[in-house]
Amino acid sequence: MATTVPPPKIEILPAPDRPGNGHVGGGQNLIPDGANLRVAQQYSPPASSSAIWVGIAAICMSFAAFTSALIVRQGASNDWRHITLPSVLFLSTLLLLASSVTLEVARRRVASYMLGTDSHIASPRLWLSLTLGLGLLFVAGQYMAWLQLRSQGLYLATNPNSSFFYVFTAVHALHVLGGLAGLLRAIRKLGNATLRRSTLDATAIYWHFMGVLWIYLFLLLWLKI
Amino acid sequence: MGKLLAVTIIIIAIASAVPFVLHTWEPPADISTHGGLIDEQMSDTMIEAGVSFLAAQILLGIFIWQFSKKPSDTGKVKTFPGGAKGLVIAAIVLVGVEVLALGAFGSKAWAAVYFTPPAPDAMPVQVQAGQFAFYFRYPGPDGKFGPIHPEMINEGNQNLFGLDPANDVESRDDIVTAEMAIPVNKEVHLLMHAKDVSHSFYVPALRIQQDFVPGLDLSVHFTATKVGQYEIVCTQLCGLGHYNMRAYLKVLSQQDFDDWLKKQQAAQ
Amino acid sequence: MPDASAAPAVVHGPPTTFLSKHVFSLDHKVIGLQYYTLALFAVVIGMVLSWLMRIHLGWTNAAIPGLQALSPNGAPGGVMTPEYYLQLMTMHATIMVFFVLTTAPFAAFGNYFLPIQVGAEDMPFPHFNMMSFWTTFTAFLILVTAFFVPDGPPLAGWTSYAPLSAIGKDAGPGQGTGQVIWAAALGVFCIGQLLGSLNFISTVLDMRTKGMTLSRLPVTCWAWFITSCMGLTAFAVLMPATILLILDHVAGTSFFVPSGLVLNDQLVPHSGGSTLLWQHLFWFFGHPEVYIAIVPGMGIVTHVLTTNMRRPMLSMKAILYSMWALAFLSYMVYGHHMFVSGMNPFSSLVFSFPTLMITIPSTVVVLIWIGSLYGSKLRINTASLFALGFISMFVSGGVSGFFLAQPSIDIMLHATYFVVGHFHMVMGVAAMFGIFSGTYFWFPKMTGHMMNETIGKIHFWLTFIGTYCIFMPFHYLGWAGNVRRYAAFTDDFLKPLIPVHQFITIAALFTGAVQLLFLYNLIYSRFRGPAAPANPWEGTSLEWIMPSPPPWNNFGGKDPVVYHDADQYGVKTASGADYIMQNSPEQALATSEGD
Amino acid sequence: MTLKHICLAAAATLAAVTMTSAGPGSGTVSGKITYEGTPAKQKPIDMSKEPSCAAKHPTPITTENVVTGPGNSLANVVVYISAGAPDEPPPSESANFDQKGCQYIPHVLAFQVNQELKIANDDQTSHNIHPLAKINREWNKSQPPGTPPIVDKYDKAEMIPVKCNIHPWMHGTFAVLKNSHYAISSEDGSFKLPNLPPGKYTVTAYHESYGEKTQDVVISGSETKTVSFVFTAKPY
Repeated sequence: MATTVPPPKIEILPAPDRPGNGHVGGGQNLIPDGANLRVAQQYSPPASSSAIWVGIAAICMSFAAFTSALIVRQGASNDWRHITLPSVLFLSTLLLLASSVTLEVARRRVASYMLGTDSHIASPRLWLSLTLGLGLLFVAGQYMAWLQLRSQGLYLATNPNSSFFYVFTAVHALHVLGGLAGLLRAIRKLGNATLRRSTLDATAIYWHFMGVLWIYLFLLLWLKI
Repeated sequence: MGKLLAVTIIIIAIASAVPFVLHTWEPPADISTHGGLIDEQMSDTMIEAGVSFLAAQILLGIFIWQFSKKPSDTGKVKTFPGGAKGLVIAAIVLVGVEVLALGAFGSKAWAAVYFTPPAPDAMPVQVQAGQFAFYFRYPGPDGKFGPIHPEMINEGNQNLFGLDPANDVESRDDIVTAEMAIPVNKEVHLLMHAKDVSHSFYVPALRIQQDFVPGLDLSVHFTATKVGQYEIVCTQLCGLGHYNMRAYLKVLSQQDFDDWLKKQQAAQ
Repeated sequence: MPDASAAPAVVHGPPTTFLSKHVFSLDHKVIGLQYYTLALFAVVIGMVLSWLMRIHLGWTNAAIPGLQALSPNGAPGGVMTPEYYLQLMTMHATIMVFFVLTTAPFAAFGNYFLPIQVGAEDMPFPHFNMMSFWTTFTAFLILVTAFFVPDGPPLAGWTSYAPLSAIGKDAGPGQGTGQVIWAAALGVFCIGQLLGSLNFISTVLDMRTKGMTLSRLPVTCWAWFITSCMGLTAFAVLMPATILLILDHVAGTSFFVPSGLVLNDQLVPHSGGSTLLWQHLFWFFGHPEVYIAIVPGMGIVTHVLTTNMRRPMLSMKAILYSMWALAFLSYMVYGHHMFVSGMNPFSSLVFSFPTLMITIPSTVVVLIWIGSLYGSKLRINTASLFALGFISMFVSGGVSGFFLAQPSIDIMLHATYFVVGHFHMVMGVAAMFGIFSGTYFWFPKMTGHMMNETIGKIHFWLTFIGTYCIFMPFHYLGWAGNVRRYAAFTDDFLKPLIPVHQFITIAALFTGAVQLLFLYNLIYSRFRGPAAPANPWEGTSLEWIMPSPPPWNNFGGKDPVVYHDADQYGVKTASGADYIMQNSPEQALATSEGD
Repeated sequence: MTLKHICLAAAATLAAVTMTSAGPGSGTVSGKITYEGTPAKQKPIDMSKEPSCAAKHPTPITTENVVTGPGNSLANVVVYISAGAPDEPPPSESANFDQKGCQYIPHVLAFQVNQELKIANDDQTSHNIHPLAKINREWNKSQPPGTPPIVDKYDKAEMIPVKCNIHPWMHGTFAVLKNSHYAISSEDGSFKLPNLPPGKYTVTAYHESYGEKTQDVVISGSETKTVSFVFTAKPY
């Protein structure tokens, strides 16, 4: 694998003076500007690294709308029955948080691989796959949570709280699946040495955002406001 | 062709304004105590809007007339005296003052309708909007409305409000009608209930329009000052019969009203 | 300064197969044309629907030949039933607002010219771009299937107020399957537009070529950028709303349906929902949507006028800030659609003032346009005619906003034809004029053929007069209290107004027929029109430095370098031309302006 | 002998059979429908929302969900053979349902499964016919003035409440029945089911407000059995 990656000719490009270009997220503390990196001379357009924030803004709007719906609906009538969240959710929350950590490790390994200090592509691939696995486990956890609710006889239409629970978790899970697709893509690109720092950064930002978003939703559903 | 466009724009602008100036089409005459403010507000706004409309269109026309390029024209382009700054300031100051004034006076009219509570002796009338008719309920001698039992609503036997006279004493003397009658010069407190979907209670002559919100009983209050028969129409799209959803409002003298109420009670 | 070597994240080569060239193309230009074609199809459908509606309103019990074949239940013996009228109305509005007014000026022209005008080879995410079109197209197909389900399309109007839209088929024909289809179509449409907006925003932020600083962006780019910012936030709010609506239908939830509703003497099996919740979510999207339809038009008109006035706008900054102000205010004013909806009367006032404030930026833009005409060397061609027509329409539609912004007056005019006239003038006709202007202006670039000016001018004159004949009377009707969304006028105070409706109907049929001229011109010129030079209008922005039509990779692989903003008109140059292209290093000798 | 002839022959024999069954060897069930207790007072209907209809009724009509006659007789009751008689093919003539003066005429319309149903609008306003079928397919069609009658049929037996979605007071009933042995009690509460071949039958009486009652009856030869039903009425 690593041997199949042709060591590219190194030429130092000045990192352009605008946001993005691998300077997002954990980027800075890994690579000093203008350092002599395999990645530096073919950084992707920063498009992805600013677009990811645009996308996150849109997702935030959607969940803001969902949240206001929840608040309005809760105040609309007195049929709101607080449901006790399935215990498995605490586990899946931990899984998602752990996956963020493993992803950060993966990013460092990728960096060090690109720095040439570590010529083994295996370890970054391993950590990325680990993240992928944890993500899948999280989704499975959400599914188990639904099963737990079903077993308690709480369905989508049972009461407003359960309605919102299913909607929130489902929509969030869909977004997480999107993130998993991104991770798969990153792993594949890493395999054939076409992975761009900014691609990985964007994927990572999105993935961390999924975690943050989930914490928010979790608290929203858990704290009986 | 530029000149032609200029002329057309100006002609259209003036022609468009004519019907408003001549009052060719008018809202029905106001019969409410609060409507005066609204009418005033409408005519004030009409003047301001009309002036800015004509000014803008005519100015546009004039400039097009003047500056649409002739083939021979090789002169320099000139800049509007005062430049952009003048225009922007004009826009902000003039329009700003204009809309602030409108807003301020408008809120006065609005407050007159919505911020004043109904008088304690206002006559309560309940109106229920359903697909696709209004029905009205008067509390009867006991002055109390019987509770509504939605599950008992049955249009087949005209139990339109889902009353349960068997168990609810208040319901027994309630008077349910399909037309609304009110005494003249007496404040009416209209309690609005939606049976199925959103509807609206619109009486142009009364200067009243208020939506019925399912699950949320609202109320409006008004005083009619002129005896006569007026139309109540629905203005909130409520289904296939929306266009046909209406009822008549009869404003009667106190005497006639009492007779009418007796007649209705007898028919219950 | 942006980096010149910024290439698309997915660099795509020249299209090889027919599919990759014309159908699943990654080329923003092809995608733009696809959007334009979609809008063209949609607008034809929408217009035919409006014809049918108008005929019915003018002559309620008249049998429309052939209509029975189209819908046996909707028009027994060719006479339109009330519900069929409302169903056509709903589809007319939905198709026009989403698939014409949003796609044509924003998605179509934006896709084609935004990357070119910023000097990029393509959008940063061509695959997203392609998906954006095909999702929108799917949404259109989904929506149209509503015509073919047993009960037909929904009848709840494009605003689809709950609970009418949420209860299901008991609420009326089309409120079951039809309404779900409608909601699904909109949900999918949102995805498409979100992907598009994402691309637009990162194109402007990241794909600008060397020297194309933000201050040098042509005004159209700004308009599209602002629009995509609005789209990103607005459609992101509409989508959750549609999801919840669909769940109320298919999953038996009660987001929008309160307790104790009775239909056909039966209790509705929902409880506790909030009716106003839908209105709040919908209008939070709905009002920005109005500006999504009009702001690109403002950009196009400004662009067309500067080119044809041979002078820069008095102040481009003022126009830009005004557009930003419009976008910003559009989120604070949505409540003015709900003055009589049972909102807290205080909040009505809170919403009223920012609504009135909107007149300020609008006036600024109009005054800058008019003021810039002064002393210009206005060239009259079809494009500029439509641009000037846009200004006139924008003013006519704008002033009625004075009335509707005030709750006290809204009591009288809400839900009347005054409102219908208002939004048709400002977001319907004005936006249309923007589209026409853009079409006549950019057609040579997009197809490599000039359009026929004579037919174009006839088209303008008949359309301009015709639309005024249609939409001005709407205001008179509304003033007399004519309620909108009525399938027939049976009320005593409405009967006298029927002649006005008949006049409008005739005008509408006429104006609609006139559009065939445009269609003919479009198709004929596409194939038979004289070959177009690279820069037929002597414009300065980057689309004019490339051949017509442009090659697949826009600038032939080498990024242009920009030295000026796009407003170098009315200048004195060594070559004697009165303008300087953005990419020419030449400096003006001295502006030929007086000051 | 062509297929046509065979069909004709078959038809002839079939006709013959029915003739004989309708002949002297057949019995009749007749009787009277009455109520006990005080029925709800029928309320007058105010049609002011639809002036063209209101004009047709100088004295306002009343609701028709309980129509009584002298001697506690109860009209508009559907009496039919619910068991014992074979299902029959529908007659060729159609059952007609009219909308006149924003009123359904007749208020209760009984017809057979798969029999043609014709709904006409004699008014100057649009009506919307909405039979609230549960077993059959539910539909809901508007009928503008001057449009051809709506033609439809039902393929399952059912008692279907009918309402007009535009005029809430318009209510009626479709009684879709399996056989031709049915009658609707008249103003004086009387009904008559003729042409019953000998056999054991279940007679059912259905009233839209008071529900249904059944009685068994045995017909042997050409006799007339009297069967009467008594419904209990409630004031509210």
